[in-house]
Formats: sequence, C-alpha cells, structure tokens
Amino acid sequence: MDPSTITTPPATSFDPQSLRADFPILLQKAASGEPLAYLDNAASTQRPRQVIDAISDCYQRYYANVHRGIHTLSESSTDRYEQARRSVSVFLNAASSDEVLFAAGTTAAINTVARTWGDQNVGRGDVILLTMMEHHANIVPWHQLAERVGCEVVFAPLNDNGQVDQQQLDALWQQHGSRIKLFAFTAVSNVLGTINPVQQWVRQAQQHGARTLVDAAQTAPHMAIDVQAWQPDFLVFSGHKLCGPTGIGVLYGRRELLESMPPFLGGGAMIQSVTTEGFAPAELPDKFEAGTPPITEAIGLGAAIDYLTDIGLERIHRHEVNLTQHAHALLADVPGVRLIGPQDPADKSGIVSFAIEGVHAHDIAQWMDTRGIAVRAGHHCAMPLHKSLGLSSSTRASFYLYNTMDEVERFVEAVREVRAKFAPQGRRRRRRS
Amino acid sequence: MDPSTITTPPATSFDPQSLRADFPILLQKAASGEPLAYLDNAASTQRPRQVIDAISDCYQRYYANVHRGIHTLSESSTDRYEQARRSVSVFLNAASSDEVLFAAGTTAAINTVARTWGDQNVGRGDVILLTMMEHHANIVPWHQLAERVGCEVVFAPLNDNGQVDQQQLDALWQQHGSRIKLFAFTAVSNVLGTINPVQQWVRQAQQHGARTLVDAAQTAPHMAIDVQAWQPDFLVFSGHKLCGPTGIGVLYGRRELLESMPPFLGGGAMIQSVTTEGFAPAELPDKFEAGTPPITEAIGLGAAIDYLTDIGLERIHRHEVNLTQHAHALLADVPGVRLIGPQDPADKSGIVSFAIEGVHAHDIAQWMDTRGIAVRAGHHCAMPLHKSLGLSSSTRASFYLYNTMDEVERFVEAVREVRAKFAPQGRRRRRRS
Amino acid sequence: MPSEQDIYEEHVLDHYEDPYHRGQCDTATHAEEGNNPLCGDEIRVELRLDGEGKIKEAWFDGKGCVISQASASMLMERIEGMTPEELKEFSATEMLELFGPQLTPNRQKCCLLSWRVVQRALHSPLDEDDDSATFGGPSLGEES
Amino acid sequence: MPSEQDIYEEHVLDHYEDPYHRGQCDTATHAEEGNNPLCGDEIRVELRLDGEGKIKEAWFDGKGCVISQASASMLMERIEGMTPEELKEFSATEMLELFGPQLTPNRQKCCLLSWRVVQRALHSPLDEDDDSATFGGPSLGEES
Ligand SMILES: Cc1ncc(COP(=O)(O)O)c(C=O)c1O
Ligand SMILES: Cc1ncc(COP(=O)(O)O)c(C=O)c1O
Ligand code: FES
Ligand code: FES
Repeated sequence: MDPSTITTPPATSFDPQSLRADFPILLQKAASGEPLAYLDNAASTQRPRQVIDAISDCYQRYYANVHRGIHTLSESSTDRYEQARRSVSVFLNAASSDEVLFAAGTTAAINTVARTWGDQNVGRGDVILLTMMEHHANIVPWHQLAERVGCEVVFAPLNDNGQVDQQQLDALWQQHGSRIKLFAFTAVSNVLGTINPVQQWVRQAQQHGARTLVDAAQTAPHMAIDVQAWQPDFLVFSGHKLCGPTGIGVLYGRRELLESMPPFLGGGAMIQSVTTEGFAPAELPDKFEAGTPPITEAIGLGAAIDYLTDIGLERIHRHEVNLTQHAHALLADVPGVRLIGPQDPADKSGIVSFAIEGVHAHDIAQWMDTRGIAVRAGHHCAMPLHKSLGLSSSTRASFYLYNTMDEVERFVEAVREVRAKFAPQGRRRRRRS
Repeated sequence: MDPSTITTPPATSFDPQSLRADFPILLQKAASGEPLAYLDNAASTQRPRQVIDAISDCYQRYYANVHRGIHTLSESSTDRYEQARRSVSVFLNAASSDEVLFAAGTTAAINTVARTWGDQNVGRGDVILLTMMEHHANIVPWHQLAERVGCEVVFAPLNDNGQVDQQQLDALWQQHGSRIKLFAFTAVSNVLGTINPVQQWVRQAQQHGARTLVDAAQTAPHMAIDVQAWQPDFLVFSGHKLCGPTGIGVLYGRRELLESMPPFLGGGAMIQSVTTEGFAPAELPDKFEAGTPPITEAIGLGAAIDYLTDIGLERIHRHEVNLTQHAHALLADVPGVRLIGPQDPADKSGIVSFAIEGVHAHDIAQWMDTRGIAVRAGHHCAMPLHKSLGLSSSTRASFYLYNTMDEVERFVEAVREVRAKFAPQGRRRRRRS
Repeated sequence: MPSEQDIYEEHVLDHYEDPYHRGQCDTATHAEEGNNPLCGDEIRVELRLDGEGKIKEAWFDGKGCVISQASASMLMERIEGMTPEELKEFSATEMLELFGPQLTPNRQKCCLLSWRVVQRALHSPLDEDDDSATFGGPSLGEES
Repeated sequence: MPSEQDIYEEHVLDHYEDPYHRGQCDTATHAEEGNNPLCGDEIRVELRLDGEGKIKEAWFDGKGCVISQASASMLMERIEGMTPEELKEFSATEMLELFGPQLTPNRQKCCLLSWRVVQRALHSPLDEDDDSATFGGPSLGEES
C-alpha cells in the first residue's frame, strides 16, 4: 500500500491528551514556565515510559551480552534482542526477520548500503538518482561513493508544490536509462512533509532494472510500511524518531541482495571463522552486525514499535493530518508567512515548515522557546533543497501523536508575535547613547 | 604510565559488597535460586543505578536532538552530550576533547580507522602488524583492508606464558621495517588477561615511523589510561564494558591525524555544507559523527566514567588482581585444569581462562549456570589465539569491582564439580534400554 | 526457564560416555558433515542405505559438547531401520523430545546438529561430490 | 537557564534595526570574512587602520540572526579608536558582556561571530591574499 492511499481509520476517537500521560517529559513545564509544546518531532521524538522502562528493565533484570552466551542472563538478553528483530520484521511486513538488520541509525544504514552494495555494483559513468528533497544522510554517502568509484549523482527537481515533478522524473529515466543503478529517495520529506509515491517509484525503477533505497526515517513513525507490497531493495529508519532510543536504526534489505553483498564492518559475531589468513562471514543477519550490538536499544525499539502499533499508525497519521490542516488554515491568515511544501495537507505528513520575510529562522525558534514551544530552525540537513527554494533556512513545526490542537494554536499565535516583533518596520530607531 | 606499572593505591579498604548495592541486577537471585555470581565481565559489565538513572533522567527531563537546536531541551541535551565528551577526554587525559569521537563501539571505532586512515595510507606491500592475542574486532577490519588495498597482515607470536615474545617482535620490526604502517594491538587480552607494555610498544613503533592503534576495550574498565603519556595515534574502547550503556564506544585519535583523514560515514552534522555537486566536511569532532549520535548512550557513558573515577581505577584494578590471585591459588589444586595466559597474576588483568582436559567449555559454562555462576565459553572472538594454543575453545571467568572472594570460591568449587561429573572416567556405562 | 540441572541427567551422560555407533561406517553409501556456527563444533554422519533405501546403519563422528554428542548417539540408534520418508517426517520437535531434558535456544542448536546433518546426508550419496573438504563443512546457521 | 525573553530587549533590537556602520568601507586597509558553521550565516568586516595601526573605522556586512547582526553593530561602534593590542585583549567574555542579555552556548556563537572575524581581520591586510573567495569563508568552528 502506498503511504498516499491511507484507508480511513476506525471512527474511534483519538485522544492525544490521554497519551501525553505516557510521556514523562511532556508533563513538565517548559523553562519559560508555560506547558511544554514539543513540536520538534521530525528531529527526534520523546519516549513513553513503556520504552524507558523497557530499557531500565533490561539493565536491572536480565542484561548480558548476547549471542554466544550460555548462561541464563545471556540467553534472556539474546531472546529479547531477537524478539525485537521479529517485532521490526512484522512492523515492516518483511518476509523474514533475517532481512532486518540493526544499525546505529538511518545514517549508518545508508552508509552501509553505499559502502557494500554501492562499492560492489556501481562504477564510472553509472548514475545514482536522488530527489532534491533528500536529507544529507541520503546525499553525502552517494557523493562519497562518487568520489570512490566515479559515478554521477543526479537530483530529480521539485515543482512549486514541493513535489517531484513526475514528468521531469520520467525524463531523467529516459535520459540516463540503464546507467541509473539506484534510485534512493525519501518516502516523506523531513522539511516539506511531502509524501512520495513509493510504490509507483519502485515499480518505475524495477522497469529500468535499477535498485531502490527508501529513506523511511520520516515514514516509519507515522504510517504503515509494507516492504512486501512496496518491494524496495533497501529501506531504512531510525529508532529515535518513533519513540525509540537513540543509538539504533534499521536496515531492511532483500535477502538475495544482502546475501550477495560483502560484509561492511568487520569484527566479532559477523564471522563464521577467522584465521591469520582471512575470514569467512557469518549468515544473515549476523553478517552485518559486527561487535556487541546495541542491545538495550534494540529492546527499547521493540517496545516503541509495540506501543505505536497498539495505538495504530493509521490513527496517528490521521491525527497529524488534522493538526496540519488546522495549522495551515490558521497560518493562511498571517501575512508574510511563506509555507513551503504541498499546500494541501492531504499531500503531507505532519510537518509545517515556513519562512517569514525579513525574519531569521533562528530568531523565530528562539522566540518560540520563550513561549515554551520547541520548533527547529535551520537547513534541517537539507541544504540542496533550501537552495532550490531560494532560502538558507526555514522554521519547522512537526507533529506527533501527543500534540494537540491547543498546541497548534499556541504555535500560530507565536508566529503572529514574531512578525510583530521582528519583521522590519522600515522605521528608524532612536540613536543609541 | 604503562598499565603494567600501576602504583600502589591508597590503603583504604575496598568493599565490593557495599558497591553491589549500586547494581540492581546483582541483588536478584540467579535462575537456579542461588545468588547471582556474574563473572562474565569481559563480555559485558552490569550497570549501577547511577548509569541507569542518567539514561532515564535524560529521556524524562531534558531529551531532544543535539547540536543545531535552539530550544531549551536541545540546548540541555547538547550540553550534557558535550559534557560527556569532556568526561571521556579527562578520563583518557586527552589534550583536547576534539580528539574524542563517539562511535557505536570498539568494533565500529576500529573499522572507522581502517576505512579512513587505512584506505588513505596503506597500500600494496605494506604491513599491518597485530599480535596473536587480538580480538576479531582488531583482526577482521585489517583482513578487509588487505582485500581492498593489497597489504599484508602479520601476527606477532606468543610465548608459553601468553605474552608476546619481545625478541620475536623485535625480529618482525627488523624484518618488515618501514613497510609496517600500523601496529594495532590490544592493551589487555580479553582471553589471557595479559597486560601488554603499551608505552614501550608505541615508542618502538614511533622509532620505525609506524602508527599505533591501542585496543583498550579490556583496559579502560580497569586501569587508568593516559594518551598523552602513552602517545598512541588511536585508542578505542566500548561503553558496555565499563558500566556504561550498549550502543556507544570511543575513538580517540590525535588531532593532526584526525584532521588529515577523510571522513567516514556521510550525513547530517558531519558537514559544513552540501550542494548537488559535493560536500565540505565539518571540523572535529563533528566530522566523524554523522547523523543523530547515540545521545543518551553518551550521557550514560559519562555517568559510568564518573562512577568509576569516583571509586578509583587503581583500586578497582588492585581488587581484581586480588581476586585473580585467589582463583589461581585455588585452581592450582584442581587436577586436569589448564590455565591459559600468564601464570603470575601480577602480569594479568582480572581474567581467568582455562580448559579442562576432556570436558567441553560449553558444558562447563552450562553447569556453572546451574550453580548461579555466569561465565563464558567459546573462542571469545579470538580464534587465531585459540588455534595457536591448540584449543578450539576455553572457559573464561572475568572479574569486576563488584565481585567477591566468596564468588571466586564458588567458582572454583564448581570447577571441581565439573571435573567430577564430566571428565571421562574411562568406564563403560551400562547398555541403554 | 528449563531447570538446567536436569540437562545432564544419567540417560544423557550414558550416551555421552558410551555412545552408539561412534566411528566410521566402512560400507557407507551416504555421508554428510556440518557444523554449529555458534561454537564451531563439527559432526560427520555416515549412513548405509539398503536396496530399498532403508537405513541399515547410521554412524557419527565429531567433537562437541555433551548435548551434541549424546543427541547424536540417540539419533543414530533411533533412525536405523527407518525409510527416507520416515526420516524426513522425524521433526526437530521429535528430536528434542528424543533427547529429553528441556533446552534453551542456544543449546537446542547443539541437540539439532546431528539431526540436521542426517537430513542432508540422505541427499549426499558417497560416489557423488563430497563437499566435506570445504571450510569446516557447510554452516547450518541459516536454517536454525 | 538564561531568561530568553530578555535576549530581544530594546537595546538589541535598536542595533538590529538601525545598525552602526553596516556596509562597506571604501578606504579599508584590512578585511576578513567568516561564517557560523551552525547556521551558515556569514559576516564580512572591513577596517581602516591609520599610520600607527589604530582602528579608525570599522564596518560590517552580512546576514544572520538578530543576535549576530546586533552584536556586530555593537562591536563596530566599540572598537573604533582601539589599538591592535587593545583589540587583542578584548576577550570573548567582554564581547558577551557588551552584548548584554545572557545567551546559551549555541547563541553565544552568533554573538561571537563578528568578534572572531574582527580578530582575524587585523592579520588580513587588503593588498595581500584575500581568501574571501573560498567556500563561504573559513569556518570558525574549530575555535569555538
Ligand atoms: C579486546 C577487545 N577488543 C574488542 C572488543 C569488541 O568490542 P565491542 O564488541 O564492544 O565492539 C572486545 C569485546 O568483546 C574486546 O574484549
Ligand atoms: C528523511 C531523513 N533521513 C535521514 C535522517 C537521518 O537520521 P539519523 O540522524 O537518525 O541517522 C533524518 C533525520 O534527521 C531524516 O529526517
Ligand atoms: S557447544 Fe558445540 S555443539 Fe554444543
Ligand atoms: S543564527 Fe546564524 S549567526 Fe545567529
């Protein structure tokens, strides 16, 4: 199922207020004394106590290093670690949990693909196709690959609505044809909120014999993923963006590809045998998990996924679209605000990025902080995108399951204040003493 | 200071029993109903509540993504994250905290050096010098480098006392001379417990113009490290082996080298700018920390280091030597037990590895588990070492600050039982029905 | 948690110390090797199938822990007289039951080592390519 | 925690909206550029030193947040008349004091941007190599 074709969720009411009780950090006041409105979820989300407890519980009751241990603690840890892998596997609807590899994060996962599959399969004159809305994590590893092997990195341009122009994309496929070895694209833009047609793009790549990598960092937290339906070759996401711990992410890969790729990091666990002459790699998934893995992080990620699937990703997404709709509607009344990305909330995830003529994004964010509202300012690790928009930075509010309509209203009110305070009035100030 | 020349600690008494109260997991009974004797510390250690609380506290009170955030939570997280870097820097006595890079673990750190410094500086015909007691984490990345660039990997052999034979090591320097580009060695063996003369070996490498990488995974938890005195080019260790979280380790590198090396993983935070044409890397330490870093893990690591330095590493080491001494003395009376590694506990860290003639290591570990004693069996990620010892596996008890003389005695008692139960008696059993 | 103290019950130790058909089968028609990737232990199984394909003799050799050795002995004793179909139907669960004491997942791999090798041995007639010369035999990790 | 509401006090906004010597100095003898790696904002400073090396004129240009622009304006006003030695002694702490409102570490970088560029400008006479053409000017991250 494409993320753009979400089915209507059951009509049960969604109550963010009651969910907030699960998140200890949201119960405290902001430094300003006001209730904390955390709208920086695209950068990283907060954790429910279910996840924090899962981590503590591991350390307090059954922690040991995993895999080869015989003793009870090690068996328990291994068991829970592998259970987390199965949770992720179900979450992605993977054919086998062997296709689910734990990595340090989205960034580490993409670099793994670039340095293994990339070094093995991409050469001089080949093309890596990206979109202009990619996060640096899905740009820099390909620039580095280009430095190593001499391939070319091509960016599909966007239209005025913050979407890839399908005609121009078709033209790129036409132009480069089978030279395109990989189409690596984000399923949802971390700046524009744009939801891309994953399944359609994967099919298009398949028709040209190209591989696909789907950056699901902004998708996994908000929408159901089905790798068997989407059929990407690789799909990656991070734990910390879906209520999970830092220090962990997931690299999904199709078995056939993972088996044909050389291993990446070398060390313990990823080997079948080591001699003074060389080594033989282990089977999946160990082959790509060198050294002591992020054990409690994987267990915490499993708990986060259980938490989110209990609530239901469709319901979460629907709630976020409602918040975005409200934000768009209110911001339409504030002059001087330039909303970037799709103008119709139905085409978007719960991300609202904007610029205010004559006001620096960092001043906007700083002012919001004085109102207890956490938003992010800057290029959001998407400098090429900002350049293409003619901006050096933007301010971004990004929503999650625990955000409320009231927070959206406080946010828009703060936007109004910012304009009043900072937008150039054209007046001369009195001379300073 | 060399790890082998530990000064006598102050005569204050060291009371592991009172420290145990800090470790929730040690307060519970083992599955067998007996008190848990956790002697698998070389694989991974347990955590005091100070560390568990530091992690929970971050998630509950001040978590956000680090670095570029303006809002209060992000400032707080960044502050604590960088504070952890400074704690590590002091812990290692680094000249600057810019030389301290957070990595996913020892394995990730060594691979980082191999793929950046290695790919840049090592070529066909060059030699990477290792010792025969290295962990796979310090072997496989060099085998992989050899596959990429055509260098040779040479192993310094050990004597019967489980130490590198200095004369044979001298001969290797003589033989390969300036072809040796790097001497990568462990400061303490994770199987033999052998403490290597780090400072002396670094000087020797310097005289030959070679770089050094010190694997301090088994050293950092137990002995004071001084990178300005030792002068290694690189030094690495893992958080989970010194009471810290999983998912984090440290790569120390000399500034001059780190600055001249290309970056490794590409993505957010490690860049100064990105365009559609290429990228410019950031300054240290960001250059080597792509993507969202292990934030709570770094903060937990800082708490672990504070905890250990409060107690004092010299005192911890002295305590472990006492335990080892006791274990050696008692095991000397058990026939058929082959202790591997230095016979004198003064040459060792708190690691006791052994084999029992005719008994499989996994049966030993399994039996110990029935007695509530957690030890590890296998090749301990050191297959070349075991091969050189004529063994396919060994059983390892490894001590830490919270272990007691009583636990050592229970351990030796279990060794006796194992011998009685499993060692071949040469008798014929009755025929089975 | 299985009560691990029971793993090494008398019946298991009997098979360990005085195994059934440990050694070589001079008239073997089929043979196969395999290892346990967790520990590197290897086992070789040699079978003699008669004209109708029935298992007339089953022998094993190798090294490993008590569980792997005792379970191999039990298995050799058990499968003699079986048809290939019967052997194929003899499931992992039945193997674990045959062994007796409850095992944790890691130790189940020990117990199932010879069982896996036996299943493959049926497809490895001795006149054809014998891949026993490959690195430590094929790893069976992917199937576990 | 600094009370952030105070950052944008009137005095700061005065300098932001009506800055001192924003623009170019046609008779500049020294100039330097630099950027804040955290946000990419750039600032250029141009100085005119007289025969004895005293700063006769100080001008800045660039873009950035209120803090960086207001602090640059304050700094230009402050350093005119200073000798190079006096400027060298004018510390980061003094710069933060000159600005006024307390700042978090990230925002201190905004406030210190022009201060750093000024310190380097003294060593960048205009007839010699002007590296203003390099990628966004030298990054000052390593010094912060
Ligand atoms: C000496 C040594 N080096 C490297 C490692 C690998 O550390 P990690 O698994 O944390 O990456 C270990 C631990 O297993 C070790 O003992
Ligand atoms: C779309 C996208 N891709 C990749 C990343 C990088 O994720 P991480 O920093 O967890 O590696 C992010 C998050 O910043 C993102 O939003
Ligand atoms: S430990 Fe190797 S087969 Fe059991
Ligand atoms: S945000 Fe760029 S200088 Fe302040």
